[in-house]
Amino acid sequence: MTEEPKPFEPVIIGFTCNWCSYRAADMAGTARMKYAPNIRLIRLMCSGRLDPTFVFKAFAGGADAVLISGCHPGDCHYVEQNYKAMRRFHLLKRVLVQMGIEPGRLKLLWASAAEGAIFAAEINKFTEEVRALGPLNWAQPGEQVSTPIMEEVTA
Amino acid sequence: MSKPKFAMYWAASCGGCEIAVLNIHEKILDVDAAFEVVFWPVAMDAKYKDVEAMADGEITLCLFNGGMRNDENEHIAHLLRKKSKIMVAFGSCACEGCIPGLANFSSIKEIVDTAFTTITTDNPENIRPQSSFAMPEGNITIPTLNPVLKTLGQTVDVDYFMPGCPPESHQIEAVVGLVIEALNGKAELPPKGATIGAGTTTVCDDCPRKRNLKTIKEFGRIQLMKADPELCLLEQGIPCNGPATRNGCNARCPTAGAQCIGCYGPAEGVVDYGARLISAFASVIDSNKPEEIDKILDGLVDPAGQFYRFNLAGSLLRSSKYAQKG
Amino acid sequence: MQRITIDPITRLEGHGKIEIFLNEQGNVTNTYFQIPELRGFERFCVGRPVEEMPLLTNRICGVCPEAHHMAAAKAADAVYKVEVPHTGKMLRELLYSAFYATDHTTHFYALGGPDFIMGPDAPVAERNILGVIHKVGLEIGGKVIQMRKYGHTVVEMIGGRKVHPCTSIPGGLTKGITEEQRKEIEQMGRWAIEFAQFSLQAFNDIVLGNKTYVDLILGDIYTHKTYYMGLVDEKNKVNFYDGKVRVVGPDGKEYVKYEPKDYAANIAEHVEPWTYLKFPYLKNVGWKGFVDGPESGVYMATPLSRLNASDGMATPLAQVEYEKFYSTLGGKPVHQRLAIHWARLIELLYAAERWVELATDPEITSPNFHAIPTAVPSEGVGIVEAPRGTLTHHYWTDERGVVTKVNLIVGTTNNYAPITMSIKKAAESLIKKGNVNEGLLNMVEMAFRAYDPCFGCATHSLPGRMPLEITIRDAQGNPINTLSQFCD
Amino acid sequence: MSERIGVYICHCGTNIAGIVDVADVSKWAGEKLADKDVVVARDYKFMCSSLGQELIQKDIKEQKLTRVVVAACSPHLHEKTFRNACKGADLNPYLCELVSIREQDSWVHTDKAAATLKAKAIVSGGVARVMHHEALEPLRVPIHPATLVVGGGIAGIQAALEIADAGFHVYLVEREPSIGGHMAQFDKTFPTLDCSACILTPKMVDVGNHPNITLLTWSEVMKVDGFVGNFAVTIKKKPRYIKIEDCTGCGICWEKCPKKVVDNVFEAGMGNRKAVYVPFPQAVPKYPVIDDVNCTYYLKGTCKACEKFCPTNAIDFNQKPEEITVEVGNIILATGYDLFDARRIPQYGYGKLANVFTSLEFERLCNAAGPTGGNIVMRDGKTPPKTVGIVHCVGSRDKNYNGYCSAICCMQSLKFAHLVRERTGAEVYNFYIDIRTPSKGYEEFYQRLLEEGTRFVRGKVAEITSMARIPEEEGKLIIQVEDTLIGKQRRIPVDMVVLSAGMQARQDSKEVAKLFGISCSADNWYIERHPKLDPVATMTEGIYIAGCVQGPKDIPASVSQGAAAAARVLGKIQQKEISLEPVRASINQEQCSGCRICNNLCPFNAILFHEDTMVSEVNLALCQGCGTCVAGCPAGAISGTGFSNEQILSQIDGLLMLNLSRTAVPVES
Repeated sequence: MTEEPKPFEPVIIGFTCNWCSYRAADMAGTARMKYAPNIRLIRLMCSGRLDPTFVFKAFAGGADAVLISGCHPGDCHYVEQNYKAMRRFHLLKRVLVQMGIEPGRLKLLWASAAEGAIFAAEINKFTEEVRALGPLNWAQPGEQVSTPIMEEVTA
Repeated sequence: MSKPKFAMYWAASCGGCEIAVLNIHEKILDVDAAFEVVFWPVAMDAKYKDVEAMADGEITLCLFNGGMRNDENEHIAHLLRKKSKIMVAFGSCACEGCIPGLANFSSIKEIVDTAFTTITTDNPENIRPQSSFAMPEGNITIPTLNPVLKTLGQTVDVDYFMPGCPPESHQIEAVVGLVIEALNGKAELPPKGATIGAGTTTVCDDCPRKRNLKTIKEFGRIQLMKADPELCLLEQGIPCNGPATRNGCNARCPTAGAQCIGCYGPAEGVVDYGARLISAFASVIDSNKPEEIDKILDGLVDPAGQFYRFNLAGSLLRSSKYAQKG
Repeated sequence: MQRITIDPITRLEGHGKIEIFLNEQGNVTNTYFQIPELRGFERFCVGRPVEEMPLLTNRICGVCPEAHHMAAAKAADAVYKVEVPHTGKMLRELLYSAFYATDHTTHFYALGGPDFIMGPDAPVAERNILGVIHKVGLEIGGKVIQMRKYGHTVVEMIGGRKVHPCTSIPGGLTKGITEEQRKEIEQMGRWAIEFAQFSLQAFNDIVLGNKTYVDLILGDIYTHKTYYMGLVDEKNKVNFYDGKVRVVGPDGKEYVKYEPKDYAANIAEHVEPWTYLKFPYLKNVGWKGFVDGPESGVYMATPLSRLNASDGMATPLAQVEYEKFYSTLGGKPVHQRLAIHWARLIELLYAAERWVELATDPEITSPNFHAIPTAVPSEGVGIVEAPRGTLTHHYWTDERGVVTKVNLIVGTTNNYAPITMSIKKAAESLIKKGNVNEGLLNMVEMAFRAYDPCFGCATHSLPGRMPLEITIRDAQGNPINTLSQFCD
Repeated sequence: MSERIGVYICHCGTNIAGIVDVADVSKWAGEKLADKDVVVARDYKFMCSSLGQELIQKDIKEQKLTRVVVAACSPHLHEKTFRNACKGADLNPYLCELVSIREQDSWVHTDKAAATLKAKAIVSGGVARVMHHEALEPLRVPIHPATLVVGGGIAGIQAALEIADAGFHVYLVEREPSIGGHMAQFDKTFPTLDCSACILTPKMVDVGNHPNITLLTWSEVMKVDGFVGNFAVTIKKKPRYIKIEDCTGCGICWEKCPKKVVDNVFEAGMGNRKAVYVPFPQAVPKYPVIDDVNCTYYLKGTCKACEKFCPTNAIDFNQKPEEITVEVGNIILATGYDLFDARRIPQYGYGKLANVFTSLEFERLCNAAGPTGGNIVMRDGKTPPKTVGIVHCVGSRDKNYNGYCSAICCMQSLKFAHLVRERTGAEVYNFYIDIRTPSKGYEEFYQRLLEEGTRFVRGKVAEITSMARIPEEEGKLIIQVEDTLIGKQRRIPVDMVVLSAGMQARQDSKEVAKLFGISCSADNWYIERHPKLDPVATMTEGIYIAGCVQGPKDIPASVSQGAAAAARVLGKIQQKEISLEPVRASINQEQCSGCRICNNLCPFNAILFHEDTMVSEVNLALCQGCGTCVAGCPAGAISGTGFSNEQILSQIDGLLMLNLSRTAVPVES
């Protein structure tokens, strides 16, 4: 299949937990809310399952950004595993920055099963942010050890 | 029939691997007995063109150490691959890039610029070395540096990986012994692509230190504390890479009171070494408050450098087809 | 115009390459010795915690990682302005002395020695360790292996590993040694002294006893009247681990003596576009090109330089040999490069003596081997004498002790200019009217091995291993003649 | 070995086909994914229809499919459907993957080309993933027939009785001296106004006498080990200082006891009890408790009046706490709620203004067995109020306190209003935000109140003060409120104010949740497995919730949940053994280095460390399959079925196979 060259369309891989954020996505669907088609979701049982390897794999495979989403803090269906996901996210983000990947390409989103609207809105926002960043730049690995600003969105 | 042929070569490496091989001391004679050493710059005389003259696959065993820093490294890697039956990525540099792989944090321009603008460098015309330079007498050339340092596996097809910086002498003895046995039909060679001369789990398995549940409120620096010589270093907040690093060294560094720096690379089947450490270190953090988590993480002053100290060139991210273009 | 290319055995292996250009008359107009490798430690050490520098810079060279480990540790101490406790200092120096003994042994017997023991004109096949064993007697082979084993054992006991030690940290070490270990170390040290004496005796009998060798040493081809650099203690005695840097002029008089922290006021590095390696020189004398004499900032840093730059050795037996050395070679300074081999053996003896001195110090087993730094880290310089020259590490860090800038002047680099000069001199004296003397390779090769250049630090070939091949091409660049010869 | 994969694209009528070019997707999958072992790709109007399922089953048989990918709606709808379809064709159900191109694609996108491209990506992700699926069998564990019910309120009582009546043993644990809970404190129950005690007491007595119920009052759960079907629960029995085997509950001891204590629990501080006491006359069990904090003997070392007078020598001052362990297969948590503390809203004056009462205090005031014998009087204990203000939503529907609606306050307030008018004829003002009467008979009750002439003021009360501005306000409580119906600020003087305080989770609910390994919402209510479809189960197998512990609710709802939980438990017990989802973590003992990093990752204590062999191990039955330890293991020694690294990593590859961003012509990875 061949297509005409077109402007940069980011590809975003999104990880959701089975109980909150995936259901939020389901809800967005059931309510026919519209959002950018750039995101492709992967369902995990819990955001605690999010292995940083998955994020590296997504970037290495050509994703321009990665979304990690789970239940709200204190709302985890596995008691407190989303806190563990949050800890990983904070450390992972620092590593990515040193690896030359802008902090804006990794986003953590808390979304409850009832928050389809917010889920959709956040995806649109994120897609635009990544579009603005442009394609992942492999040529210029970064070396700044500065602490990245945490971009934790609570939906 | 003639003896099987042996070759050992260094690309961008420090020579420590050669020393490690020499350090098997009298056992080196076994190698000499079992093999005809046809190419080994450190130990004997042989010409590059002799290798070129060989038939493909004529060399039975080639231990290749060093990473791919310049075009010459790559050229000879391809040559030796062609000429060798068993190509072993020998040592951390060949397996995963090792310390020189940290260069992949920077662009090659940044690297050269830094080297030629140090405080003692007297460089008024701001000269940079040229791969080909016209002197009054004529052109003289030097190799071109690669945009990124690559591992051997990213450059040619590798049969076995032997990790370590350098590989421990007792492991080298064992591997050489195994190959000799295999050649005499007394033993089976491991499946292609296997990691040899090392364990399958991690350094903690061999570490003598006591360990309990790990909950860290603060990461420490080894020089800034009196570490308990009996207790797991990570539990004391010292950033030890042992939990994620393949065993095979008998936990040398932790045994000597120093944190494991990860020279044996990832454990069996692990896709990305650094990712394992990110998970592990995040897992021991004892807090659910974002601000506090960040405060604790500030104690790890160089996470990427620590988690990918030996593995940056071989990391999942840097192995990406996009990253390889540099 | 003719051009001669001298490459290492594997043309495509970037381990040093020599270009010799001849004029129409076929006489040498110029030579270029190129180092085609750069790994970028100055860059990628930035951002790393300073306590890792002894572990990272180890990997500059697997042949002398101990030297980088020590220089880095001392620089890191300085960054934290921390005074290493007496026991800590001694442990480091003990490790370092054992390493020195091993390294010098390897070089003399496996690399440099054969030239003399077998004679420079002996067939290549015999000019190697096996030949030495054959000539000196079987037990020597065993002794050399024994010496290396002992050295590595001590390095491992104190440094945690045989190659790339890991125990030195800012303020001292991560561990001490037990009384049992101390005993073992002392015994090995005593054996090392005997071995060193044996080696000097062998050199005495075989080399000094042979006029042709002596003439060779004193010959002019390898003579450069340069400055000499070495680390000395407060009594101006040779010291490998600590002290001040002392430089003497071609006349043997002290030119300057400076604290490690002041190195940058005294040393600068000249850049050429045709090589990745820089040429250090004495800043205040200045760069005058590849020439010797008091007007040229070119200096040498080798065992010979250390002896020239000092007033003697700090241990009794070595001191005796030191005096003999200069009385035999006609007083200080000695400019003949081949004398480096002899100087190396004297250092071997000193290292072994120092080894025992430290191993018998009552404080060596004390648990007081580390002092916790309290100052805010900022900047520091660490200098040790690597076997192949004065080794300088200089780090700048932020207040967390994270490296922000690095400068390294590596042992062998010091000798880049002198080596280049030796090559040119050898070439000039041996290439006349386009006819290339077969001896050229051998002579050039011997020059190399005398310096014991560790291009594991600079490029990466092992000490002294500069196996050569010369291609002589006509003006069109077509090879007319190929001569080759290899050390082994 | 290569697989044989079938791909099925659902049109879902026009739900999917309207946006996604399903024909193109299936054609593409058939061709482009052939090298990924796809042997058949079809699209069909309704895959979930029996015809659609038969289509798959037919292919499984005829085409010898070893894997199936269905691209349709959310797995939460039809994953089971298609898994069962595969099972029906003798293909292990776990070799089927359902990917969503409806909720995740056609319903949320408008650009047909983009949606179709995304559908292809999603399908190729599913195909890549299913390659690594493995045939799984559910785990089976036996169920211990006994059940633990925690909390002796109406929900717990109901659950206990249902199970016990069905012939299975129940341990009912209550931390107070008597069961009954909040309901025992009430006077009347809305909307029927029948007496709370009259309907509750018989049930309490049943519990007390039931041969299948072991009643453990004045007791608390200390520790919970084991897992569904096989819990071992450690319970601490606090000392009553009464030998219950000898005690007849005659009551002489509390008559004789010289020490009066303010009763903050049952009487809500409105009345007193003795140092040895039963909380209320109908208490079950009937045995008293000696309150060793206030008892003179424990304070001064003398007295022992109760001991002197006890006709059966049942007093035992030396009793010590006792721990017992019981084996149960299931657990029902019915620990109820706490009343919102009205002191937290200072402008309402509770605690400062004598005649401001909380709803619970007012319940006691109305109760015939209460401190005033059911006379509604002011704090002075004699004067009946002439005007009473009842404030709704105290602490509820208020961002500053609890955002949620407490569900019962409206009806409770209406009940109060009725009782006030009935017993005192006083004038009653109800201050409300909205009147919510959603259940059977509730609206009718509201209408009745309106007819009774109760006044309703729509508005959130701003302040309750005793600061009079005009003579009429002297000595009154003035309620400052904006009447939003007439849009005016009003000051309404009254004699008595009742604050309809809302419900909130028990202050120790978090600790209790941790103890049982279940999760709390942000408001600390316990989280049900599914808000609609599974309201009494939790994420932890074998642990159920009933009553207000799950969220505010009235008595009928609590009773139904108690019964529902009981029904779920009975169902489990009848199965004798239970089959658990095989999505579990397991540790490769060879590869585990015993670093112990995973040990504190598991909130279900499913990971244990063997000191002898120095390796960690997962208890499969305890594991809930969240996968956190899988992601956490630094040695990569832990694998998780159903969501293995291979599965996820290949799915990522698959999803990125069509890569928009890199090039116009998609990169084939």
